[in-house]
Amino acid sequence: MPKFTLETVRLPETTEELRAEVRRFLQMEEENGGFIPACDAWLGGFSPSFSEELGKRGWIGMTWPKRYGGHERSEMERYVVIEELLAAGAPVAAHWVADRQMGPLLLRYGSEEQKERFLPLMAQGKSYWAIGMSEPNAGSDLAAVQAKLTPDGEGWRLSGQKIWSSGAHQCHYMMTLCRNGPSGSDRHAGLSNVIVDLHDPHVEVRPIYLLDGGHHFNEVFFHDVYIPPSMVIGEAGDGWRQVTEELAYERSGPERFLTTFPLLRVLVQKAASLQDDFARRDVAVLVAELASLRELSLSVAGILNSGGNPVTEAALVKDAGTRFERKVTEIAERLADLPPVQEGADPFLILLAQAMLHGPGFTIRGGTNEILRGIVARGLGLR
Amino acid sequence: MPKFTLETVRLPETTEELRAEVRRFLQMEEENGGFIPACDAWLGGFSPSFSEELGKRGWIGMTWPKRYGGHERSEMERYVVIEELLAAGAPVAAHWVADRQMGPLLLRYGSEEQKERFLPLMAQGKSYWAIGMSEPNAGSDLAAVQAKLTPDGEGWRLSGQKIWSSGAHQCHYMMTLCRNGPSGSDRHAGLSNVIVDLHDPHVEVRPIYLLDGGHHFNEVFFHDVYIPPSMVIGEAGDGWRQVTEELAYERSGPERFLTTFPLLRVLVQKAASLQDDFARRDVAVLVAELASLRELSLSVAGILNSGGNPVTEAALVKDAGTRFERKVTEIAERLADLPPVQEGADPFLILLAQAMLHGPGFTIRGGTNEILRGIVARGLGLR
Amino acid sequence: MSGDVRRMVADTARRIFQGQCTPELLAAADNHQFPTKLWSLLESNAFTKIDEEGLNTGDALVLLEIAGYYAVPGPLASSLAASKMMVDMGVPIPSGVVTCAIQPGGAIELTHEGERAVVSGTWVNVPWGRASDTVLAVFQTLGGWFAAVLNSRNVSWEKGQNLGGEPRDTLQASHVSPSFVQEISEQQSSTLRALLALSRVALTVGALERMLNMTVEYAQQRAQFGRSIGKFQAVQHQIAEMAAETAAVQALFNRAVYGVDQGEDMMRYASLAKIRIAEAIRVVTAGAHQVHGAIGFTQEYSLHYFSRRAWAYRHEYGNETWWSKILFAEIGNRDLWDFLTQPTRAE
Amino acid sequence: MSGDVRRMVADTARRIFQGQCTPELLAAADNHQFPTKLWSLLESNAFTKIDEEGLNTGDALVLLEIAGYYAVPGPLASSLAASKMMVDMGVPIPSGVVTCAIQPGGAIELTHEGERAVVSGTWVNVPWGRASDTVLAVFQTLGGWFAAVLNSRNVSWEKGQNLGGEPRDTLQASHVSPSFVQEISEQQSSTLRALLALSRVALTVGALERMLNMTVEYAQQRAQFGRSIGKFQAVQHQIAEMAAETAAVQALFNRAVYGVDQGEDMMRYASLAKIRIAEAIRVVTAGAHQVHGAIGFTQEYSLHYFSRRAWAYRHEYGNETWWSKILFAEIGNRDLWDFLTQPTRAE
Repeated sequence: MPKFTLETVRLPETTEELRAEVRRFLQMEEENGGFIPACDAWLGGFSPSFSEELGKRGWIGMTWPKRYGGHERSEMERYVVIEELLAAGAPVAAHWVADRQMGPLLLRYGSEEQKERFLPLMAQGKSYWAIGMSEPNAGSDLAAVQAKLTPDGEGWRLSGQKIWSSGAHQCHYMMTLCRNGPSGSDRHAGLSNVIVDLHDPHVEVRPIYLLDGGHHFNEVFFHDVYIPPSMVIGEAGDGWRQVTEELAYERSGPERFLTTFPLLRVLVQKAASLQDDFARRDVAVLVAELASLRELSLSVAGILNSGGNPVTEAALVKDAGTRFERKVTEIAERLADLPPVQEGADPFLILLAQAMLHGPGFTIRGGTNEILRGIVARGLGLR
Repeated sequence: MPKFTLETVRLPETTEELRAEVRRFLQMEEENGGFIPACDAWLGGFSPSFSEELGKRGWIGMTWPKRYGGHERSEMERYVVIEELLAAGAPVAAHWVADRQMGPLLLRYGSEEQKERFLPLMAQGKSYWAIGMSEPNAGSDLAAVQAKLTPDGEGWRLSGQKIWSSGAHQCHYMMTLCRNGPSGSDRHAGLSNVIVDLHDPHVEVRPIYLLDGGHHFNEVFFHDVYIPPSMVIGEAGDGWRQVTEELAYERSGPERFLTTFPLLRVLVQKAASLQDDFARRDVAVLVAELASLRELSLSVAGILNSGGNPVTEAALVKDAGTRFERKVTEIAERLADLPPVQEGADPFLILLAQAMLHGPGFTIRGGTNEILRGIVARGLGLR
Repeated sequence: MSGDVRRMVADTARRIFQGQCTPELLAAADNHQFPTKLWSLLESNAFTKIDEEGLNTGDALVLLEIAGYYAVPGPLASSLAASKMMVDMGVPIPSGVVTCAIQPGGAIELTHEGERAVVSGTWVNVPWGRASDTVLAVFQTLGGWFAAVLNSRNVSWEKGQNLGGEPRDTLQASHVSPSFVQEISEQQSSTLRALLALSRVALTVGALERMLNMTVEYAQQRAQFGRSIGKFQAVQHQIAEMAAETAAVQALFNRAVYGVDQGEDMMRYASLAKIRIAEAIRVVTAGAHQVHGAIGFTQEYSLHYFSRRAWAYRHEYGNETWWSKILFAEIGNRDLWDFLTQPTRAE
Repeated sequence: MSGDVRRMVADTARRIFQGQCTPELLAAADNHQFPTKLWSLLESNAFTKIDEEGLNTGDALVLLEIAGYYAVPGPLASSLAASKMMVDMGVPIPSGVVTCAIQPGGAIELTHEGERAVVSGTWVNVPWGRASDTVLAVFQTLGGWFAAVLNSRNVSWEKGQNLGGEPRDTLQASHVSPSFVQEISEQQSSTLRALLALSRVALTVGALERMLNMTVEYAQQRAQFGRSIGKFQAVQHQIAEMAAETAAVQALFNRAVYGVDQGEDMMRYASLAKIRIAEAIRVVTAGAHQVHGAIGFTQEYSLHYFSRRAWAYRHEYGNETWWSKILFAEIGNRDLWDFLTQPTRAE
């Protein structure tokens, strides 16, 4: 029978109060000029003050234990909060990686010391993290990383380079995948994750400007950075397992299909005003696809919540979700009766410009769609 | 600069008179009930009387030498005639293979005796030909054919099986790709093309019914069929080269994008009547794509006309053209306000049903689109 | 009905269909032979009607999904929908084969001759009308919406079929006296239409799942160029896309069933699902046929029972263009995000 | 101009652009620095205007295709189109940088103060307006269509840019006296719009060709998982599709140039090409960026000069939705096949 078992997840009644609370907060913030809704704001909207505000309200590290500053709420409650933030196009980039990946990673693999040291500040929305995985010659092929960890006394020295590190120029720490030993016959052996303090003078961060002039990405160079034992996550050599297990979190979240939601929201209003059945058809197809993606993503969250590791399903959500984000852009382009612009009076044209200029990134970051489809094919028994 | 050089081909003024003549003929035939326009009629519209009528008018074998019953007209004149026939959805299946492939193949590789024997009847629209390439274990991978040619006196004996032979139950002859020797290290060596008389008692033709109940395809079994030397095309062992060179003819013709034209014609009328800008947009996109495909196909015809062998360009036309045929169906489905039906009062719904039911074949026959894209990639230097 | 009972229904249905839906039965049904034996098995399991003792609407949708997986012939969806309406109307569900006719727009006349109501008019695309004993016919007149129970022998049938080869007959009633007729609310007529549309979604979801499975298996077995075609990256990616489309409509369909169980507005889910599934049908049928190559295109191989039905179902009870108007009406003036996250309950 | 002369123009243009359009020049132009030296080279080769001694319209389109291949900065297309209109009007083509403003719908006022004509109004999206010396401004009033030659210093400019980073300024004329103003026919205004649209097609075709070439080269060089990414079937197929889209628009564009040379109706080709190229832009830009991965997404790597311009050009002078209305008007009551095979001549 069906290849994937995706059960409908029921959001408990209690989440609806939470949803209403978040929605009121966001409405107020938007009205007070706290933010302007934007496409792809989880990459581009870096706002420490906004993140701290969320931290105060208990909306970061929601599922983490209270003893580490968390709030011990359910995964479903967290889901509701983040989907509200994303749908609003709110500036959540500063704490995004800490909340989505680094916190859970430390909770699972970190030492007690690491948990106590890092998690509470993360949950307050005050500790910002970057991820160092890609290198110039290790893009889709992460097992080819060459950043090198050499023993030095009780600790290690890190040398090498990372690239495409989102926010490294604004963050405090970077989780860095590096090589502590030879790969041998298993290409995935000999890899470790270490925490690098980005303010260390032996760390050099150089900007990479995006095609729209934005500065989110960086090259990061390690000039023999000292890594004390306390900054290694889990055991040296465990890096690959840690990375792949975390990818399910990274890939199935609602940010993988809500990046262009602020545009879609306006697009629906535009189509409603047009009185054109086939324009409405095009937009209705997007709405229905979004409804299906949300159910898919909720199902995967349900599997994660009950301790499963839905690698295939998560890859499937990200592949379908990111393609959806680009379909929104395409349909919006069809309905645009003036050229999209980055600045101007019409929010529709501005949101469209954001979606167009950021679009190519959607299907590349976090695993290209080619890689993801390969994972799905493997899950289907074809590889 | 550009990877493909596709010059605009100018149709000489003289072709316009010819076009008008063909169009008048078709209009009269249609009005007199000679045919009902149908999608995919070059596969499904087998009408000996229609073919003979075309033969009388000199519209088969148009470019062939007069001494073989041809008319020594230009490739461009032929192009105009066949595009008019296809656009009208006229029943040209009976003589189609003879006119498109077998005549040119015999002219290039056949013996004088073969030319004299077969071409004149073909040009009269009285000699119908099937092609025997695929076998159960040799579909996309034609080099894997196993039908076997064994020496027998001055001639050969043929045993084995072909499949998907279109029209074999109604045709007189079948060009058959078979193995006369081992392949050795070159998988394409040891192949030959022979002409099989389909009325030979040692030939068995079994029907394969299509999903819409239509009978076009067959399995053909050879029970030690005697093949006299006069029925071998060119030299034994030349089969692969003959086949691949002919593919450019088979792949770039207007039948590769006009299969669903009868539907598109009605669709444009429907969209014009709808007064809906976005329905018109969807249909206008089809019209513009068709215009571009016709220019591409004409360019390739121009290259063929001047003696070139545009293998890559032809693959590109067939890939893009067959995908276009399916887009026509998809847009028509969007505009259908009642379920499509195979019989009924509304030509739009009937043509749509034909296009839907025949659709899967468009991107499979004559080389799947996967094979074709591989050929294009090779032409671009990627393989 | 509880989850356990629903699982039992599903298991029983799967067992029956697996045993009954042989290639011979499917081929016979393709020639419009009514599957008599299968139908009595379904009847004896109380699978042909929605009523208070048997299946509820959610169960029926789950049953139909499984029926779609096996290409079960017969007017199962129509029978279920008609019975639901009859129960709502307080009419006893007749024995025999029941089908359902819902007016697509033509004029129906309802007059009274003394105490006797008389109906005249035409209904098109009635599933298996020719094989039915009873028709629930729904229609609109200037006086409002009505539902009438007609004896199939008192009307005339013109044979037709959908692209899936399933009988879709035209009912012509000329001065026919219904055994029962009642005015219904517009809401009731909408709910019936939504249920019929969702039933097509259910059948299609099953068909898509089946095509995906068949395609994966075929790709694993069929070899070309010295390896199974499933090893080619282009084939893998095409199948991955089929899987994504199938999973998406499954998820949305499951949510619809849950919503129906919760008493949420059915038009919402019918429109979302009918719209969403159009693209899934396109991708999955195209992918399945492309990977199968010529064999999948033949009458002998069973793929077409699923692909042709899926093509047909896209258009039955309104295609996605039709339902898009309904979806926009459902959204109304609501903010899109609010609409998506806060389903309203049925009135 | 004969084919030989046209080839000479193309060769010269290619030589100039290859030498001039360095990464530095493109980066500077992205910061809205006018490419002064390049412009004088173009002027000295008579490449900035269409007139009887120099380029004809077909030549200009071929020149623009090459300009698109090199992402040439500056208002070349506007200058060419404006000069064509000026020649038709019998106005001498002024020296200096000429751009072109065509009204998108707002209200323009043309009044007369004594013998002096006075123009007031707003034109948006004027290419490189801030860097121009002269503007040809076309507009409609209740009295009909008009074309006016304005001194750029007599109007005010509000800076803006398109997605390609190219200046698209808003012209505000308040009581400005044109150096020349003339009523033109509606046909003339349509032809100008068609030429501007075709010029965007020309630039885009060049940009698509360039992206295809860059992508093939990158796929051959970049290695992942131990082999060049161009060896992966999924990458090959994506690039094959890019090649097919590029070839299709090239073929249609070439036909348009031929049609212009033959004096055929320009609206026909502008609508067909503007509509067709929208999909090619989507496929080629998406494919180029996908194959390039993150690097193609950076300011440093030159891919974006082509992709961002292509995105912008889809919408300049009407996107495909706008032109679809024109295409249907062009088809009118004609049979589609007749329309496709029998182009009408310009009136």
